[in-house]
Amino acid sequence: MDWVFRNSDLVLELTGQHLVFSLVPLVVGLLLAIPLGWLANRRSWGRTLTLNASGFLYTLPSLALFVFLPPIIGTRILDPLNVIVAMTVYVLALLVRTVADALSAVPATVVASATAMGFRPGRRFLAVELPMAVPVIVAGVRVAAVSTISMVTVGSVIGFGGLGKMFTEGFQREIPQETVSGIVLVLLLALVVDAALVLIGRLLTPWERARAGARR
Amino acid sequence: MTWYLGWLVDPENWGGPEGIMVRLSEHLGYTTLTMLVAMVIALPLGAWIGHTGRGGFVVVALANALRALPTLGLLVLLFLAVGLGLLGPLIALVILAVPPLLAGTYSGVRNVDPAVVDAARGVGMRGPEVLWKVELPNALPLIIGGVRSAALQVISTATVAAYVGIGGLGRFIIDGLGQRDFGQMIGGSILVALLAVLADLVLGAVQRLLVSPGLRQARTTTGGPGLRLVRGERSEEEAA
Amino acid sequence: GRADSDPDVIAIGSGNFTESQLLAEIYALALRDAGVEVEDPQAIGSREAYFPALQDGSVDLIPDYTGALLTYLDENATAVEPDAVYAGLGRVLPPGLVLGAMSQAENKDAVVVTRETAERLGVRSVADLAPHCGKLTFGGGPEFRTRPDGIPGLARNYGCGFGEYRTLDSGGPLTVAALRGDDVQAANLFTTDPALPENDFVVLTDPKENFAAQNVVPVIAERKASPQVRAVLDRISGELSTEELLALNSRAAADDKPALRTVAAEWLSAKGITGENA
Amino acid sequence: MIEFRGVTKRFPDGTVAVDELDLVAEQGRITVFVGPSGCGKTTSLRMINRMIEPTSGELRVDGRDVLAADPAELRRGIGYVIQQAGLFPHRTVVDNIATVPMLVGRTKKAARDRAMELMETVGLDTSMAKRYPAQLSGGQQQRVGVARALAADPPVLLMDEPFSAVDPIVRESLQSELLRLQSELGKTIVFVTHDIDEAIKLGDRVAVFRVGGTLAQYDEPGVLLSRPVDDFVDSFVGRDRGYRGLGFLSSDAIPLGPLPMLSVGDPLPDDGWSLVVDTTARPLGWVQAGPGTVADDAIVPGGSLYAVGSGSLRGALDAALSSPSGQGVAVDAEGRVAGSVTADDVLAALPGARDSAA
Amino acid sequence: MIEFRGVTKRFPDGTVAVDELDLVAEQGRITVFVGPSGCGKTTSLRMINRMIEPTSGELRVDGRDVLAADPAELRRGIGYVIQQAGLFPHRTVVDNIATVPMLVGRTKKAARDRAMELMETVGLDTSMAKRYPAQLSGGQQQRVGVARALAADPPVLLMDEPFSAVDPIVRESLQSELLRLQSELGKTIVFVTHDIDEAIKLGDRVAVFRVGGTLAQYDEPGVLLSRPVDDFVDSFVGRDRGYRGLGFLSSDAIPLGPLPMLSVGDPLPDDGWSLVVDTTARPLGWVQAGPGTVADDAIVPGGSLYAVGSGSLRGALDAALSSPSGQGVAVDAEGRVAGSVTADDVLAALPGARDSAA
Ligand SMILES: Nc1ncnc2c1ncn2[C@@H]1O[C@H](COP(=O)(O)OP(=O)(O)OP(=O)(O)O)[C@@H](O)[C@H]1O
Ligand SMILES: Nc1ncnc2c1ncn2[C@@H]1O[C@H](COP(=O)(O)OP(=O)(O)OP(=O)(O)O)[C@@H](O)[C@H]1O
Ligand SMILES: [Mg+2]
Ligand SMILES: [Mg+2]
Repeated sequence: MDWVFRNSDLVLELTGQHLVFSLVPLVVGLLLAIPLGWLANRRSWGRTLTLNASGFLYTLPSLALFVFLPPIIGTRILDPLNVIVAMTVYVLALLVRTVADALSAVPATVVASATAMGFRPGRRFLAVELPMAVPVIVAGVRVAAVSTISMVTVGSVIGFGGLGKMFTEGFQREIPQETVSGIVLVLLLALVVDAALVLIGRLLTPWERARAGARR
Repeated sequence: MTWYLGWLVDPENWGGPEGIMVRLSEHLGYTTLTMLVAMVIALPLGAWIGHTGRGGFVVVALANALRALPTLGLLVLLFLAVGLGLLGPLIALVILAVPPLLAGTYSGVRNVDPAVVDAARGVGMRGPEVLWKVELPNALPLIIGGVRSAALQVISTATVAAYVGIGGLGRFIIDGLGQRDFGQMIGGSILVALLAVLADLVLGAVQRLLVSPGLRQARTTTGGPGLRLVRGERSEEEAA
Repeated sequence: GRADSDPDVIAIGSGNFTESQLLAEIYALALRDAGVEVEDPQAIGSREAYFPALQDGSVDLIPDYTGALLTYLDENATAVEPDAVYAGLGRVLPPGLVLGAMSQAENKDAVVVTRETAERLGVRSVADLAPHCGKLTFGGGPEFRTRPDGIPGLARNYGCGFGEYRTLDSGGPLTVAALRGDDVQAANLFTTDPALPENDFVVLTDPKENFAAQNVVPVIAERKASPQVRAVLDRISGELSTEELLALNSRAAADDKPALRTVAAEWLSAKGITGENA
Repeated sequence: MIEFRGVTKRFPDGTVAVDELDLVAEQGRITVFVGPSGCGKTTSLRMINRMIEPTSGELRVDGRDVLAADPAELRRGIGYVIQQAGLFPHRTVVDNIATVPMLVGRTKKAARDRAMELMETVGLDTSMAKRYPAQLSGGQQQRVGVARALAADPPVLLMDEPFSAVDPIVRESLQSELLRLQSELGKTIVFVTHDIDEAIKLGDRVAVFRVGGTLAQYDEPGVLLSRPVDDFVDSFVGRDRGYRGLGFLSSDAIPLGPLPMLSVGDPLPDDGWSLVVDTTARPLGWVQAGPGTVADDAIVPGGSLYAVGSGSLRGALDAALSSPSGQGVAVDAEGRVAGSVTADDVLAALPGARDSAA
Repeated sequence: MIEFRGVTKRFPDGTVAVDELDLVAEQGRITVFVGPSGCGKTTSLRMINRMIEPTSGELRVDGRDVLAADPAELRRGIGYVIQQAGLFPHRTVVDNIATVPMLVGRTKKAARDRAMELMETVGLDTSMAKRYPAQLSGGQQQRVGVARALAADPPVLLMDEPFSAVDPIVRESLQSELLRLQSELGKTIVFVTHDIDEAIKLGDRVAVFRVGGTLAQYDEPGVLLSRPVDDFVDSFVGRDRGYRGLGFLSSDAIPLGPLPMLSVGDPLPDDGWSLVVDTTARPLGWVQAGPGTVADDAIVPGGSLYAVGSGSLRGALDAALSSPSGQGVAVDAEGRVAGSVTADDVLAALPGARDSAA
């Protein structure tokens, strides 16, 4: 472990980059997934389209995506935007399905009674359907967060920063300590972000605790 | 775009010892081997934990932790530990495939309607009979969902393993990167995606073949039709 | 229209192997010491990856090797002598880029075999190896296979066509491990790689001069190449020699695996390049 | 008042759920829709607030053409209560009730104050205001559902099998509560159920639907029991309809007879049965003739009690039939013994009661 | 015969679900457990086949100590039916029914043949054999559940609210079916419900449980209605118990009166009501005195019918009360008019019927 202490500057910098590369896509991906998930849930063609498209995107090798993006979106080769866009695509591919499922799991009777009370569709979505979908969405975001944090490391193969750098460098220079430290840091990061998401989920859904209490 | 696709349609790239056919069969081979090993580990474990209800918490925690393990880091570490060859990448890919399989099997067995399990005990089935005759057949949709999800991830991630020197379709991406040959990279990626779609379709057909029509009947009332490539996440969330 | 990097800051890139990264660190520390604003160096990948990055303005300065860069830019180049190569390079360099002074330090591509293979086959040069090539598996990076002075050059100059090509990495640990484990019998490695003495590998001589001179040279975007910057880079080139490179690489590969920046800083202050302004 | 004029609903798959329905639900009354599963009750109800669009026909609520109204606007003025209340699980009780007032732009404070009032109206303790629906029993949830529907003080209330998910005892109390509320509020209520008992208990008028979405009979419950128009209604209304029909006949004409009453410690009667009462004249049970005095353990539990004034012939007859002595016990509003009633008295009062009901 | 001797169940969390239960469910009879939610009915039932282990006490089925038996073996000899049948969704109807025979080692063919027989026994068309449970209605599923429980021909059948998830009309038919089956098979059945009507309809004896897991009363249904032991049972048994109790009293002593009968086309009567019958003497409805002849559209629907022989005082009284003429129509087993019955006749027969029942 003394390798980490001797190189703490580098490790801190890489951790910071890693956070940016994974959290920004997570937030942006979620914000995009909500309207798409809504669409998927409302129209049968929307469902077919978004779910198949996101399913296909998910099968693309991440390494390839990092390299294709520059010619497609007109960025420079080493622009961090490439990683961020590529990871956003993955988060989106994961979360569209989750959001669609979460929304369709909102009990029809509750939606019907909201409609019957005079909610118009937009407001009903924001006030009733979305909040009730939160628990499932949070579960999906947790999965996406952990996968993203792990997947961002692949970017280092073509020169992007983040903790993956500790793998490529550990490989180049045959430093097992660096590789192991990198893995541990990625796990730690995933753990911390996951715990934060659980906490956010709790804060957003006080009624879930009431339900758990009532079951006892 | 024709420039990129040119590589893919050029017959010269298909034959030969490093051609597409060889790489494709290597990729398929790695995937199959990985899935077999992972299933031998995860299916019995998941079924047993789901059946007894003991250790469910551990499964969820383990599945999540394994999911966070960066495959690239594992590949490198295993290269440093066991050297060049297939063993390192195989271990890394198995570790990747186990969480969705474990979660799918566990939650599949766990989510069987308790009334049905109760009835099975009520007619006098013993523990293993309940598992074999009732819980597993009913869990099959989620189990196969886990298999589909795992296969997808393995096919897509096996590309990264080319970084530590093994074959498969990932070679085209890594080599194309080294040679700055976009046609090769895009061609390789398209092949990976096609392979994934194909594998999913085949597994979907297997699912239709194996799952009792009685379960499909019940399911159609809730789930919509259509090709779904991303499977299994749902069940894992439910397990979480 | 892509935006260029910050006009006042120099972004440094390098190949993704230790020596190149070391050189980039040396440039960065020395420039910073001279009061030039620089970004931390980025290891990008093979030349095929980092040179386009230099051209599209992602980075402004990279350390490179004269011969390899020349063949990269001009497949038909024939120069092999250091000065001829350097001159030829100056002619084909894309507009907007300039070369710094060439250093004496050279790190050539080489065809390498194990001591055991060398003795078994009785080979000392690539020419000796030629008759055996068809039975051997060769290991190297993906680009070596297609590069003019790579597999095609070996075939053209020596009539050596290897039985099989195993794609590994460019002079990295995979290639070393493969050669050591006899997964490949000959490989493309670099002359200053400390793994050569460590494993007692034999560098086959290159009588037909397939591999051109490979002197270390900085390549820089013209608009960032102020006289001050050039002076610093030229001074470094002046201090570098092949022996110095070997020493640097060995220091980096030592058991304590020091940070490359530390190795670079030690070397710079030992040479008295930094510390003058302090 | 709610008017259906030739209303038809044909679903896209071709199912005709409601077929040329003509029906008027009267102002301030409870109209009950009843019928077998799938007969179009829910569809008819949901057309009133345009949750389902009629295929053809005309539908008016208080004279206003429903099909010309803005749906969301329309719905805010119509309360809607469904099975298991359809409460918002993510909102507290008070916020559930305050939903519509907030929607129409009342301040949060005003809406909540109104919600607290309504909790009392429907018989919920206001200490439950901050709970979530999952923390309430089924019956309490149902009360919240009713309170929520009443929040905008809508003239019209639609209720779709609101009590079918709660157990029979709670259901009875919710039904009585609804009748009490209605006597105070006088809403126009349309109530869907498939339970004929609930229909005849709650309905001012009952519409019996036939599968295929047509109306089999639309009458007051008493008429439905005594004069079902055909075999379908007859079999649907079910057995015991003669006895149940007595529930709609006034018992005022029944003469109360005298009743021998004893207290604990009194000597036992010489002959037949005597009623034992406590010191406030409330019945405890019956004792039979014999030697000795009235002891606690000799008291036989009594039958059902007939409440003079509020009771019907049904209650009077059951009191008589269930009493060990054959004499039913009639009690006043305070539960004190008022006299006795026999089955023969009830039968004798029957023709007169029928005439005055017709 | 099933015997509970001082059986107690305390769950690990401390809940005492069943408290020192002593009870004998008689051989070949239907014993019904009834009581409010959470009173321990299900727990008591499930201790019989050891789905739940008693904490203390003794439990015997046909003299054999349950607690000494191998649980799986024990359960194969005890049929068990639960709400919504608990069918295996992945197996066809016939394979669901064949489960236990296969489990005990019969050949597939033998087990399936037996299953097909049983489908007919429970009134299911054998064309449904290859369907999956999800393709059946709730009532059909319930029949499959019963057939599955009968497959090993067990002497004992446990049924836990088996009919509570189906609608009231289907439920009635399932109840009748069960009574028919039982008259043929003579199993020892323990039946759990929280519906008192179901309990008194099906039970040879009814055990009323109190919350806390104790037995409040265990009696024949007629006794339960006429003599509830305390206020808890009284209030649980509910209103109308006097009337319902008539259902357990024989109507054999009621004299049948004559009934004026007409056919369509006959002249109308001079006075009062006359019954109109078809050519096979089955009742069509009533007509009132007047000029002219009996026309189809003048016929008023009749009341409920009283079946001579199989009917009770309850049926006779309701027939009288629901008839427009005040004369109930008595019919024979073929549905032909047998005579008339009046409410007064029923009341007159009551004391005698009570005596002979006691
Ligand atoms: N969206 C729909 N599409 C097609 N048919 C429908 C739809 N909704 C209802 N139906 C059909 O219309 C008929 C009437 O349905 P409705 O829900 O009004 O019945 P109901 O009387 O309320 O029955 P229940 O007592 O079961 O609630 C049924 O045959 C039903 O299957
Ligand atoms: N596994 C258990 N752990 C703790 N308490 C339990 C358990 N199972 C049942 N109970 C409790 O035991 C009591 C009796 O439960 P039981 O299921 O026998 O009631 P029931 O009479 O069948 O009620 P219902 O009519 O609601 O089905 C209840 O208070 C219940 O909460
Ligand atoms: Mg309905
Ligand atoms: Mg129960």
